Amino acid sequence: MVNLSVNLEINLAGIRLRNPIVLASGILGVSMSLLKRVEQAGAGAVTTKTITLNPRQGYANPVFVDLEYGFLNAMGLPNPGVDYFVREFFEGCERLNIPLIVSIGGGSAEEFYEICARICKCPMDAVELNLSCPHAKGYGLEVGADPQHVYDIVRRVRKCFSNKPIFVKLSATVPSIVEVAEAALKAGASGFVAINTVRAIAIDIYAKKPILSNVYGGLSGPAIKPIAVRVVYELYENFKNVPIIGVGGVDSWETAVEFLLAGARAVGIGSAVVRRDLEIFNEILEGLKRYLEVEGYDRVSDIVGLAHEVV
Amino acid sequence: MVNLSVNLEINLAGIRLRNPIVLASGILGVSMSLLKRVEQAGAGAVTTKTITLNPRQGYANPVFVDLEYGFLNAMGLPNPGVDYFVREFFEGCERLNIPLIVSIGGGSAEEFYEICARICKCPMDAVELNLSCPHAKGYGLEVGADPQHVYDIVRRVRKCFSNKPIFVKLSATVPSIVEVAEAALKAGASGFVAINTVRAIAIDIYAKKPILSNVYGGLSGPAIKPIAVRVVYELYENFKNVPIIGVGGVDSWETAVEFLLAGARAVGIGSAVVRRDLEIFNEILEGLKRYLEVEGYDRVSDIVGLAHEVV
Amino acid sequence: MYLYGTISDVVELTPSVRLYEIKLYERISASPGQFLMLWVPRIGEIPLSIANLEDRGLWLIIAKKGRVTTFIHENFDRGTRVFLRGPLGRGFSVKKEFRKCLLVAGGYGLAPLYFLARQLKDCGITCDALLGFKSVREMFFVDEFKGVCTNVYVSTDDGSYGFKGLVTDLLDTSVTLEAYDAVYTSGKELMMLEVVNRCSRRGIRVEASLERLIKCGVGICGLCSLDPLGLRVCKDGPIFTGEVLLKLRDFGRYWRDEHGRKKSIEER
Amino acid sequence: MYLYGTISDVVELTPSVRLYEIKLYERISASPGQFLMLWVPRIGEIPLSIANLEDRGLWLIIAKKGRVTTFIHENFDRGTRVFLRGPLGRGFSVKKEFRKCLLVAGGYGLAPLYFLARQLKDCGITCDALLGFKSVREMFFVDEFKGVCTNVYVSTDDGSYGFKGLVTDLLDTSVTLEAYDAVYTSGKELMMLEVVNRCSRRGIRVEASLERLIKCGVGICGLCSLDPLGLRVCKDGPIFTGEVLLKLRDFGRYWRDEHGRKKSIEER
Ligand SMILES: Cc1cc2nc3c(=O)[nH]c(=O)nc-3n(C[C@H](O)[C@H](O)[C@H](O)COP(=O)(O)OP(=O)(O)OC[C@H]3O[C@@H](n4cnc5c(N)ncnc54)[C@H](O)[C@@H]3O)c2cc1C
Ligand SMILES: Cc1cc2nc3c(=O)[nH]c(=O)nc-3n(C[C@H](O)[C@H](O)[C@H](O)COP(=O)(O)OP(=O)(O)OC[C@H]3O[C@@H](n4cnc5c(N)ncnc54)[C@H](O)[C@@H]3O)c2cc1C
Ligand SMILES: Cc1cc2nc3c(=O)[nH]c(=O)nc-3n(C[C@H](O)[C@H](O)[C@H](O)COP(=O)(O)O)c2cc1C
Ligand SMILES: Cc1cc2nc3c(=O)[nH]c(=O)nc-3n(C[C@H](O)[C@H](O)[C@H](O)COP(=O)(O)O)c2cc1C
Ligand code: FES
Ligand code: FES
Repeated sequence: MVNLSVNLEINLAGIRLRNPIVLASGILGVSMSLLKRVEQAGAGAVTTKTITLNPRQGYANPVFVDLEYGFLNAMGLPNPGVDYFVREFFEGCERLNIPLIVSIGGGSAEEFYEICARICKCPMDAVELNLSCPHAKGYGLEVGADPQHVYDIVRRVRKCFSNKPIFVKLSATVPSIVEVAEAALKAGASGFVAINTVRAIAIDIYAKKPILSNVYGGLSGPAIKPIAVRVVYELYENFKNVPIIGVGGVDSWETAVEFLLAGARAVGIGSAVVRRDLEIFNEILEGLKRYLEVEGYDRVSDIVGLAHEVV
Repeated sequence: MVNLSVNLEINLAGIRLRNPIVLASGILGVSMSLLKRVEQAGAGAVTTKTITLNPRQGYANPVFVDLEYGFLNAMGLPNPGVDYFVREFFEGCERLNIPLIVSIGGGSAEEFYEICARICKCPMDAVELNLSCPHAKGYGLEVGADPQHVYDIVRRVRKCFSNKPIFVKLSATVPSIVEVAEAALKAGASGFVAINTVRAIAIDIYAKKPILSNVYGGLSGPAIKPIAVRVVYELYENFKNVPIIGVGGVDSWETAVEFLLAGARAVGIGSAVVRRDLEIFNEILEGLKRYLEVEGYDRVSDIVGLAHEVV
Repeated sequence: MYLYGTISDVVELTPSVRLYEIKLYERISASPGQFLMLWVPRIGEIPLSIANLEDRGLWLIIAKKGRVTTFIHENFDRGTRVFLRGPLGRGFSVKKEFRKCLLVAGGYGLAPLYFLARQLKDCGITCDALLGFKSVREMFFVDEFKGVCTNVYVSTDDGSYGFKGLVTDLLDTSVTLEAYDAVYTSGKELMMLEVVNRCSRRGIRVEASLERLIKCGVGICGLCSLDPLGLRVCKDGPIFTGEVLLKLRDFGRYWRDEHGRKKSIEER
Repeated sequence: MYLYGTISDVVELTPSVRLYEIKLYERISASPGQFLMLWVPRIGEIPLSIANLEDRGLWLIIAKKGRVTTFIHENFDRGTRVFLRGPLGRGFSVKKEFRKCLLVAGGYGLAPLYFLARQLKDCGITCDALLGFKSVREMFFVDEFKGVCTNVYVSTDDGSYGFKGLVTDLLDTSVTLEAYDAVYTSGKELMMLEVVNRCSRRGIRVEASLERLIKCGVGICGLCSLDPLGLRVCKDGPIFTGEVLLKLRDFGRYWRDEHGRKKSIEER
């Protein structure tokens, strides 16, 4: 029995989401038809795979390892490049009824600007800057660990997107998340997505070799949840009013609630899809509604950041 | 049936270990009598709890959380201070028959030096510099993330320990581990211990509060294993001849082997003690011997860094 | 992390196709049509259909195609340790009430259908098989199929053995589709398209095994997906029913390359 | 992460000791002598013996001592949600062949022994209890012990009820130790030291429940350890046999404070 009066809507930097559960970048987001399926599965918003200026082939197989407590991937940001992306996503006839966040990646502020210039007219709701991929040479964390670099990129992107939200996707692998976040905000970022995968390796003891073709990959799943919750908590503690999409190891309504309490306004679903497939969206929504009801809250927004309250 | 001809001995920066399994810092290492038990359980070497110049009370309870895939702790570096430590550990009658590594922590190069000055005459085999604790204000990672700082500390310590090995304990939470490691080596470090816990938080969704009294803690256990293996691999890749003690999520002989293949010369046991207690040492040693035998190696040192071989 | 096994035998089926008999370290269960990812350390990882599974004995049929399969042909031998991930995907669906089924296969597409034929036989369902090859030199497993099927018809493109022509021509001439409760096909996609079209025109239940680039293999990266339904070969497939396939614009037409760009199936 | 429960009743046993009856959300099993860590969000976490456990019903007896226990006394009420970690440590050991046991308890040391007495009764082992309190105002649970023990003797330091004096004096005068298969004791450490000494002198099996600062509670930090054997109260204990206790230099003499410094037990 679901209490219809529980309100799951959330306002994310001005975008209205029917619920706070968002598809994370790189998960299924390579085609409109997959995003449609995710919409139908119940998501509040979806994020595309990270798009770069030029096509990228990604790394050779293996690109994915199923560990016991998480997953390792080094896809290598495969994508057809921004021009192809715009054609496929926005010139077809399918349209989403939920907000679409476009994730973009580049090696320099200039590259980010170039991409933005080509997508800013498209029917999209927000842009997400991947400044945190831990394994793509010259991209992601390699540009996102330096606050000055982050500042420059966000500023350039802001030039293009004068009135659309810009989310910066952060890595946990920096000594001070606050410094990087501050730089992004100063340059005009609207919010954060935290966190990306954590640089990691898996070696098979019988093969005696690293498994991923790229050797290095990104750890996701339950293993990184406490790290992700920490980053979200730390961001909220320092920038109370800045919206955060919490990502990392969300695989149940309980973990989703933990992120909301830590200060996330929305919660991203990534590798949980491996075990639960698209059912995960509905499972979380049902659990979340029940939790809010039992604990006596009318709106999901009421619990955002609650863990910071002193009493 | 254990093949007696399999040789588990390892040379760690000049120290001879009967086997490569080492007790990690902060685990049981608060008294000689506990270290004796660990020696009897089979360890190749032991590390003390991190000792600071002045006594530290540590944080109030809760200081420990058992997560499904790992553990969170924020003990707060409780310790009686270096003077008391020296009295208790070295002026009693008990002596270890295996190498003793003393872990020390401080907020400045001066403080590290002060501690060293008071322990350098003690019957110990190596010193470990905790430059990586993720939750003690003014200590650990707060000094260990900056290569210059690391350089200064190691240099100061080297002044005291002219001929004993100095291990630097690293954190995974820096964008470039290689930079920090390079600084340490330039200043005279003999080897690395990688990794310390990873800054994290756990929130209980019914209490709606962070669990640890310090809010922030360090994640250990299986969750961080792929991250730790990555750091070890990265260090070995860059500094092939520098000995590394691999630590993080070792809870079986298989994970111990993974660390050795990645390039660790020794492997530290931390929170695995929670589930396996002191039996873990023997379990790992037996498994390791069997593995070496089955895979056809005579010496454990033969498999150190094997995962880096091209063919 | 991996499912381990050791190669117990290698059989050269044709100059470019080999059968690898593997002894797994542990028992697993799988249904026909499911696949495994075979990891060749530092060389690559490729999807392969399960050609048979009995207790801890696994059969993989591997055609030499490019980098990884060539490496395998040149280096894998009795005693080689193999690393597998899976079983992955969904297999063929078989209903209890089926009495007679038809298998239509070409090339290494024989692999999943052989496993299926064995299972059908175990369930007391009889089946016929249509096997197509380029030439008699490329032909293999005909005797194996004869061991588990009632009638086995063979075609070769050049007529060097059996019926001369495509397996779809063989289908038109040798069997009456209406005689079967279900048709299962695996092989070149354009061949399967033909089979599916023929069956659906006559209202015969049909299932086909699709191939796309498999990267993650677990339904998360989306690269193997088919428009416009967004179905993933690795998770929702690789087996799809004719009904679904006919709704897929991509079937018989497009696949995605490593970049995620749509390419004509003929460019593959 | 936590074991949850809701307080179903609070009973004021004395002005400074309360019984908290808790309904757990799930069933757990524990043996007498084991303890739980009770987490009071943002206030603290403290070790408490299990005073009884039946199905999902848990009893905790809490003496007001310092910061956390005072908070509990002042704020916990029927309906309060509680957060628990455990059961932790090793409980008392009871042998099947035991026929008659003696319990010697003081103050909130009654808690684990009450749980034990109930279990002994269920096993058909009879037992007597010696309960010591400061005064009649501090006395509690005497009737509960009477419900499960054959003879219950009470002492008060000031003689306001029962025997006047220490519970060890009561022991010397009221019972013959040789009559018991085992003696179990819980309370002030110096009292337990006396009990252990008396038993070991006469070769009577004895076990005592120790207290030290508990931080991690799972045997990893080492803070609760006892020299020279390096035994940990939270993991190797809190119950130790007399044999082991007499080998421990620290028993009755030293504990470690938050810094890990040894302090005289009297400074506690
Ligand atoms: C579900 C499924 C089951 C399969 N079963 C079998 C089988 O039983 N026996 C068999 O011989 N082959 C099978 N294949 C095809 C086999 O995976 C490819 O032949 C193999 O991956 C080629 O690898 P390569 O490195 O030798 O070729 P490459 O040089 O890398 O590429 C040659 C061509 O092989 C195909 N290919 C390459 N990588 C992949 C990939 N990751 N996923 C899918 N196709 C790829 C592409 O068409 C590519 O153009 C199956 C494929 C799929 C998707
Ligand atoms: C195994 C075990 C079982 C116990 N069972 C019970 C019980 O059933 N009922 C009961 O009332 N009390 C029990 N205690 C004692 C109880 O844990 C302490 O009274 C309580 O922790 C005091 O907390 P506080 O914050 O009120 O006191 P504080 O103001 O923090 O300290 C007062 C004193 O309490 C003790 N104490 C404080 N923290 C701890 C700690 N983490 N571990 C151990 N002692 C501590 C110390 O002696 C300290 O000096 C038990 C202790 C142990 C070790
Ligand atoms: C297969 C895979 C591909 C990913 N690709 C991207 C990507 O292209 N861009 C990006 O910003 N994050 C990418 N991520 C990271 C996820 O968006 C997410 O931040 C991370 O997986 C942690 O969430 P999870 O634990 O829920 O998976 C990818 C993750 C996975 C598992
Ligand atoms: C309870 C606890 C206390 C610790 N205390 C210290 C410490 O004092 N100094 C230190 O360098 N590391 C300390 N660590 C970190 C461990 O030495 C180790 O690096 C980390 O736990 C990862 O290893 P594991 O996954 O095997 O536990 C502590 C870890 C735990 C769990
Ligand atoms: S290969 Fe990744 S979804 Fe199928
Ligand atoms: S409290 Fe940590 S070992 Fe006992």
